Amino acid sequence: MVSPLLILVAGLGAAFLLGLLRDTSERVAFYVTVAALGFMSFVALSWTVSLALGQVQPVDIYTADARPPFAINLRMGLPEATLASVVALIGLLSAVFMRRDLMRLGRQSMAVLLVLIMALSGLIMTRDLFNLFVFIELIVIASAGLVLLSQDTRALGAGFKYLIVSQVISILLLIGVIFTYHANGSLNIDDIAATPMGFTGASLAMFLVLIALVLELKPFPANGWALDIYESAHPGFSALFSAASGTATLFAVLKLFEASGPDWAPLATGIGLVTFVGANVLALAQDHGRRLLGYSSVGQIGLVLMVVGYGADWGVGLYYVAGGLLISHAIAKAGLFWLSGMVKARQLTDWAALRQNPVLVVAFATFIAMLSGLPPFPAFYAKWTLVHAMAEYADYPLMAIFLIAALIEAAVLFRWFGMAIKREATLPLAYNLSHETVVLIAMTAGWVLSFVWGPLSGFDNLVTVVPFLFALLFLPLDILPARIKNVIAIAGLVVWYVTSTGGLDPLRMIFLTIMVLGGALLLLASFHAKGRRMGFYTPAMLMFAGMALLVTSTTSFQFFAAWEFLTVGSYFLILRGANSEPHALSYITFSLGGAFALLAGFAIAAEGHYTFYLEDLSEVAPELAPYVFVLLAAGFLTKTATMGLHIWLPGAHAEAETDVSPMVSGILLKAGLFGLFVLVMEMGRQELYGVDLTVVLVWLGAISAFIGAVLAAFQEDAKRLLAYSSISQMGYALFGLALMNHLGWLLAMMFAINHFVYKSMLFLAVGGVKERTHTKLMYKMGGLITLMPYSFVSVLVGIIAMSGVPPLSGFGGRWIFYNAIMTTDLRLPMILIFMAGPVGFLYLFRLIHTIFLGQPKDELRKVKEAPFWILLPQMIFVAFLIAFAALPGMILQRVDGYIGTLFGDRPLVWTGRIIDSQYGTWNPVAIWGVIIAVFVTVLLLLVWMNHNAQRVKQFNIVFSAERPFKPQTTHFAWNFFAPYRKAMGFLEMPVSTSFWTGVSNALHGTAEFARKFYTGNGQTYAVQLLLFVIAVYLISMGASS
Amino acid sequence: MNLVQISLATGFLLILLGLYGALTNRDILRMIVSFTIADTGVNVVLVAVGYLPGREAPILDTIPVAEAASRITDPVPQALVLTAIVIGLGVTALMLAYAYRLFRARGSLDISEFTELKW
Amino acid sequence: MTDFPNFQWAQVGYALLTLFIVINYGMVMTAVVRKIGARVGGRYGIPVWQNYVDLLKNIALRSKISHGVMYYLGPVFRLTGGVGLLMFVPTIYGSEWHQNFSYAGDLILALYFVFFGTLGMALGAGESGHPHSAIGVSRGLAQVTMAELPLALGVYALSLQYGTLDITKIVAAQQGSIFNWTLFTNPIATVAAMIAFVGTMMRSPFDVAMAPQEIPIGPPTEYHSSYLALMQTNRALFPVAKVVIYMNLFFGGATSWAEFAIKVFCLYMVSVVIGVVHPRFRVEQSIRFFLKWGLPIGVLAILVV
Amino acid sequence: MKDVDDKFRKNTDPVPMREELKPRSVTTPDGQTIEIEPLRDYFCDARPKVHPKAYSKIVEDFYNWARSNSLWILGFGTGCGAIEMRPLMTPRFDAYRYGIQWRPTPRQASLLVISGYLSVKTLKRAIRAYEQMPQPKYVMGLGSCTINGGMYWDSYNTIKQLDDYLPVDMYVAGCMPRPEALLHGFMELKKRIRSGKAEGANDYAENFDRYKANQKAVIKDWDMPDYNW
Repeated sequence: MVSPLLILVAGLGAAFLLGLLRDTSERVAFYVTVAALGFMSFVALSWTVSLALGQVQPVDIYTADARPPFAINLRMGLPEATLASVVALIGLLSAVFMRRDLMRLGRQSMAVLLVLIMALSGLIMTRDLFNLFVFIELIVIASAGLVLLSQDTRALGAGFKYLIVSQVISILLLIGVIFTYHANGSLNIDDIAATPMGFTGASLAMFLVLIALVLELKPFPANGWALDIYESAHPGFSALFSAASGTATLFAVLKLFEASGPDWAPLATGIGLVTFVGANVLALAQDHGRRLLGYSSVGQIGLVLMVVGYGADWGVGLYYVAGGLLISHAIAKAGLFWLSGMVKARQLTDWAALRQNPVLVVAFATFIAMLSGLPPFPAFYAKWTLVHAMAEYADYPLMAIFLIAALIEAAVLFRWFGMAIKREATLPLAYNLSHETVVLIAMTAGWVLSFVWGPLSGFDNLVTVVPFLFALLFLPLDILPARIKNVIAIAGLVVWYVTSTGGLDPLRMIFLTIMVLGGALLLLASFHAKGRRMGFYTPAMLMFAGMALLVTSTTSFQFFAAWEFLTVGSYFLILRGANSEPHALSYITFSLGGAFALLAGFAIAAEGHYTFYLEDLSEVAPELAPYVFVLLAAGFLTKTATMGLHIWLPGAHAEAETDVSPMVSGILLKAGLFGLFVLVMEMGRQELYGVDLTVVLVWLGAISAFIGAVLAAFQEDAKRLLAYSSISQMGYALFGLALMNHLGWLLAMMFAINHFVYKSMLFLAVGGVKERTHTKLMYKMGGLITLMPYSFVSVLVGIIAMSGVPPLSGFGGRWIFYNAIMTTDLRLPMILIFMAGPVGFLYLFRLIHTIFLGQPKDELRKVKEAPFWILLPQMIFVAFLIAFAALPGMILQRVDGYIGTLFGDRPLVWTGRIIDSQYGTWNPVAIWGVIIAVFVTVLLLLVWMNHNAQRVKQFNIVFSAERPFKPQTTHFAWNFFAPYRKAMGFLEMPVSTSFWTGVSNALHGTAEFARKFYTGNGQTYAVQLLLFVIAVYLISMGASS
Repeated sequence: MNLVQISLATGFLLILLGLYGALTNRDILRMIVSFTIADTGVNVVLVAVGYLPGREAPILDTIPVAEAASRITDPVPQALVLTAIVIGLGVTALMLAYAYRLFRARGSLDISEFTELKW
Repeated sequence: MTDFPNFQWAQVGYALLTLFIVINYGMVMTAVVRKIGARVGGRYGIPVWQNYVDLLKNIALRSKISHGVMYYLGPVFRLTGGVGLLMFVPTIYGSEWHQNFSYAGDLILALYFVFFGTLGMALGAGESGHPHSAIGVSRGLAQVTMAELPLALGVYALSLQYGTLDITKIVAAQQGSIFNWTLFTNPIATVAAMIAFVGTMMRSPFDVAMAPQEIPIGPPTEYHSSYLALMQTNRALFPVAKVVIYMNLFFGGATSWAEFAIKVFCLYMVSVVIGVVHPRFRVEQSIRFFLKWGLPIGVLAILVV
Repeated sequence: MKDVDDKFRKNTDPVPMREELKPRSVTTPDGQTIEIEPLRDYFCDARPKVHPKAYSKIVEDFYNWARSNSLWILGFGTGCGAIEMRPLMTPRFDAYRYGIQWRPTPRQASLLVISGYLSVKTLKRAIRAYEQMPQPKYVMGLGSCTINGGMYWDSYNTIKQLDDYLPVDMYVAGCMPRPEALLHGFMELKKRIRSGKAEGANDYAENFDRYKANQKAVIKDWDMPDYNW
């Protein structure tokens, strides 16, 4: 192995060598630089690999042949090697990225770059306090030099502010160093004795050293200077400044916190948390891309700092978690800064230029996912571990703050992503092959990192999970035509279904069928899509992968990872809709919020065990169980869009594409239902403050069922109507589930199946109509029954089924419902459910009437029937609905038996095709028989009498001896339930929308107000810095005494 | 008050003076000068911490190596001071360079005028 | 034929007999009721067979129009709803002949099947393209959302009381004495249900859905000839079928056709009497009425059971 | 005739077609342009049919008996005679006992009572209402105004003789006829129906062109299809 010292030597040597070159030979200088950086990377990487494989042992390098404290020593262990590799590689890539500007400014700038990388590597490796100071000063000087690379003149001001602040920091650091030396008699970090916090000189010195280093990490709020640099510097340098400098400095901080003893850890935790929260909140108000990245950098580094403090006693675990976060952050942030170099304009919306190059969009998504801690990236495992640790130590407020801040961060990032996907850019992409290569290398590095990190986690390696890989497969396949991809996708789903059904209980089996096989069925509709349909299949299959994994998961980790997969996949899917940007954002925000509630719930339940089997939920300590229940339920209820947490749903479902709406409505909502099933199955009834939580769920279900239906009745947009109806239907299912009896669960199951079928069918039908009419507003349609008879039939069957009118399958649900409520003591919630029933007629009738009946409009007189591929699944659903209505036993009997084993009872008796309960009978075949017989008889009678009826046209109506004026004024459709609105319109009051808007506005307002704090004046920044130091000192001393 | 305390006090006084100057003067050049003063203060503190009464400077030419450990003052702070001075010089030079370029670019040396980057 | 327990073709005959009796009873009863109304007003009134003549006249009409398939099917749905409802409810307690096909389901089936005809009719009326039909449907549906609520609550209370959803069992439990009727054993539930009864009989004050001159009789405004004939048949049949449910649930059912005739008539007269002395409600007024009176009583009913 | 200014001559220009009935082109959601011809697209353009009687005379007689005993009058009032119909619903006259009822929609009515003079404007509505009633249907004219114009015989905008425009089955003379006369008229109409002579609808269909010509001769602003189904 070559000596790690060569990293420093190579950097310095090359920098000197550059000085020997002629001014004109920039090209040579650049190659020398790249070669030096390459060599440094090579050395660092080779050490990393060898250390990781255990081929070499960590080494200490003693300079001047003396041991500390008489000389400086450097250390090369696995963490050092890894981080040095990260730094060197980012340096190398940034050099390539900045090629043009480096050449423009000549060899001096390259030398400065080399010195910077060298100094960063030194900072990582050194074990000497003063040496640390020297490297930091070198970094400051080099950074200030590189800031000048930018062609933005504002960078000058930023650089100077940076220097001012650095001066202050260096004063603090030097004083700290000298007094620490005075106290310990050595400058070697390893010799520094653990110092208790207190009003002693040694403590103050330690504090100064620590705070000075922490200040280098740009802690909130003493970080205005750094943000200015991020905003104005060359993106290549910003990448270095954020990724490499941040990484190296953080490691230095870690070293010192390790040395200073456990007393100081809370300092890091506190500052880290404040920074993480503050930076993310303030980022909400940003619309400048690079400044947003700056905020995000600050926040991420704050997060790692928090981990450093919080996990001070984790040993290797700390390196795993913090390292994962840090390297992810480095890669993602570098990648994003490089990307920002390709985006010419600076507004967030200008990132839409990336759409010119789909590969870059994938890279962008990768980086965002890495930062937000989504699977399979290391930050995901880190988040998992961190939250579990917090739960283990019962630091619940900390956990809450952390999760909320993480949520805000995700919201910020996804808001940006949404803008990039949906808005229009003002300037085209500044495309450059080498730039793209650099970005793609970063992206690849991110995936490789995940691949490496996964197996270390002690859980499954999420990158290699088959469904996930299958989803990823569609990234390269995206060049194929959509139809071929569709065939592959359907085949994949079917194969996965066939191979994974073994050993599942009937309940999971049904959910798996709905989610995977149902997905395959719905994908039939996707055959309608023409062209390539880029970016559809990966998210779709990601969502299905998540659902397939969800149902088969056994541990909380698998469950949560699957949950995140399906959330992210569905987010991308929803985002594809034409006007779905705000809705997709609110979807991902709510979903991630729900997911974090799940995470917290699982973590609390696990009590420090990182692997937690779902079935152990039943054995959670009784004092924790109610809280676990609340958190998990909140997570699942977000997904099922229970009233109050529902505001994301209508927009998301309504604005999604034709074949996506049924997926996210018919299938995705079932994920939440499945979660609730698992929850109540494992945890049963829980009481919090004497309130039975399942009763709360019953009420929530009833309220959702009722209000959802009322709101649906007031919609003008057909898909919104269906979306609200989903809320209502899920309310029923939740209600049944929370009744906590056999029939209640069967009811929920029945609703799961039925809702999947008829909601998918209706969404497809309405989507098919929209394909032809290009509108979702029902009052613009009318009279389409003759033009789209098949769609009409499917809507007709759908609404009869959904309204619960015999003989279709919705009636079965109602029948089970009545039998279920007979055995419960809860009575008052029934009122709402009873009220919800007839309201269902309102919106259902409106749906079918205003679209298919009434007066056809001029411009829609010639529309064609919905496309074949959109109709095909509908017809399959129609057939299924009729079969299921006649023979419900074919599915329900097994489920009934299974639920019977859980409750140990048998309320339903299946005799042949007759179902008897303790209270009544349901004989579907007889119902069908009687109804069909009567219907056919009456129909024949009518045909016999009226066979010669004259077919008339739309205006041949009696109109008080007048004639209609125009179809538009004759079609009664808009505000269809005006009388109902007059009476019950008060229920439309947007209580939860106002609440969530208020929360969002408050956050934005806070951010908008608080960011004024960064005045832009260098002196103010310095004052803030000093005040920050004093405040931290006072607080920490106050806390310690 | 012994010499150490006096120099320490002086050092800190200089630091505070420098910081005060740097944070109250809007003129960039004055700020730079103030920082130099603060740097000097730090250096004085450094030296003062390493000073041991009654000992000699750690120059081994005049002192036998064998006795060095008991006769010289602590050499480390002195070494540190040297390095710190060099670095301080570097930073000061860089700041001056910045001041020059700022003046060239903007025609002003008032720090409060470079606030176009904010929020 | 396990799905049709003890099925014999004779059952079809019995059912048809029930149907025949009920239709004729309904025809005559509605005419008689109108005649009573006329006599109260000092008129002679229509002949009691007038309904038959009207029916025949409508069938005898020569020219008919059709607005489309759903328009055509609307009356079929309507009448199927009425006939089916009758078929799913035992008419005469204890009579083997008039149990109809009540083994197909229980009370829930009857309650939900009520909507079958309404829904089909609304769809048929919708296809006629007449805005007045749609307005009528809108009003009717809006009103029924609240009008059905007290019934649902009353029925829930009742089924909790008797511990069954089986209509025959509920009737059986009320036999023996008049004081075994739900009317006396559970008066609150009965009152709640009767509020719903009055609300859904399409009589004043709850008949704004078919305001005759404003939106010429609402949904059926385009229907004529045999379509109308089917609907008239249903008009005679459906209220009786519905009253049969109320009779079975709250008033001890009927053990003979005579008892049937009297009870149905009396119950029917409740809505008539209320109708003739009350002016029409607007939709929101009737919704508020049900919220103010029906709902609390219904809630009380399920709470005190 | 020097004192007549040419500018004040009777306007014989054809009335332009109503805006909403003019053919127009609209753009479909797919971007195609399609032609809409409202009179053809919105209205059924079939001519009325002559409906034969039932095959068997017994059946037809039976039907006629039913028709005569179930006279549903369209609630449509013109002129002063409308007020004479109201007493028929009161205890004093009570037309209900004869199977006479009022229906609000032409679809369900079989008798159109023209209760007085018809202005040209109202005639158009009366024609529409009549044509929308299902066959067999009957028309009754009340008062001398429907017979010969009555006191408005020289009016500029009332029609003079109803049976030029609609096939009248029964006239009740008087100005106005009292409710008793109306009742008598109904009785006579019933007899006529029972005898099978009340085939006005078939007459209208057979002589459709003549009726239309007469109607269009007075209704200049003809803004509807020839036959209103």
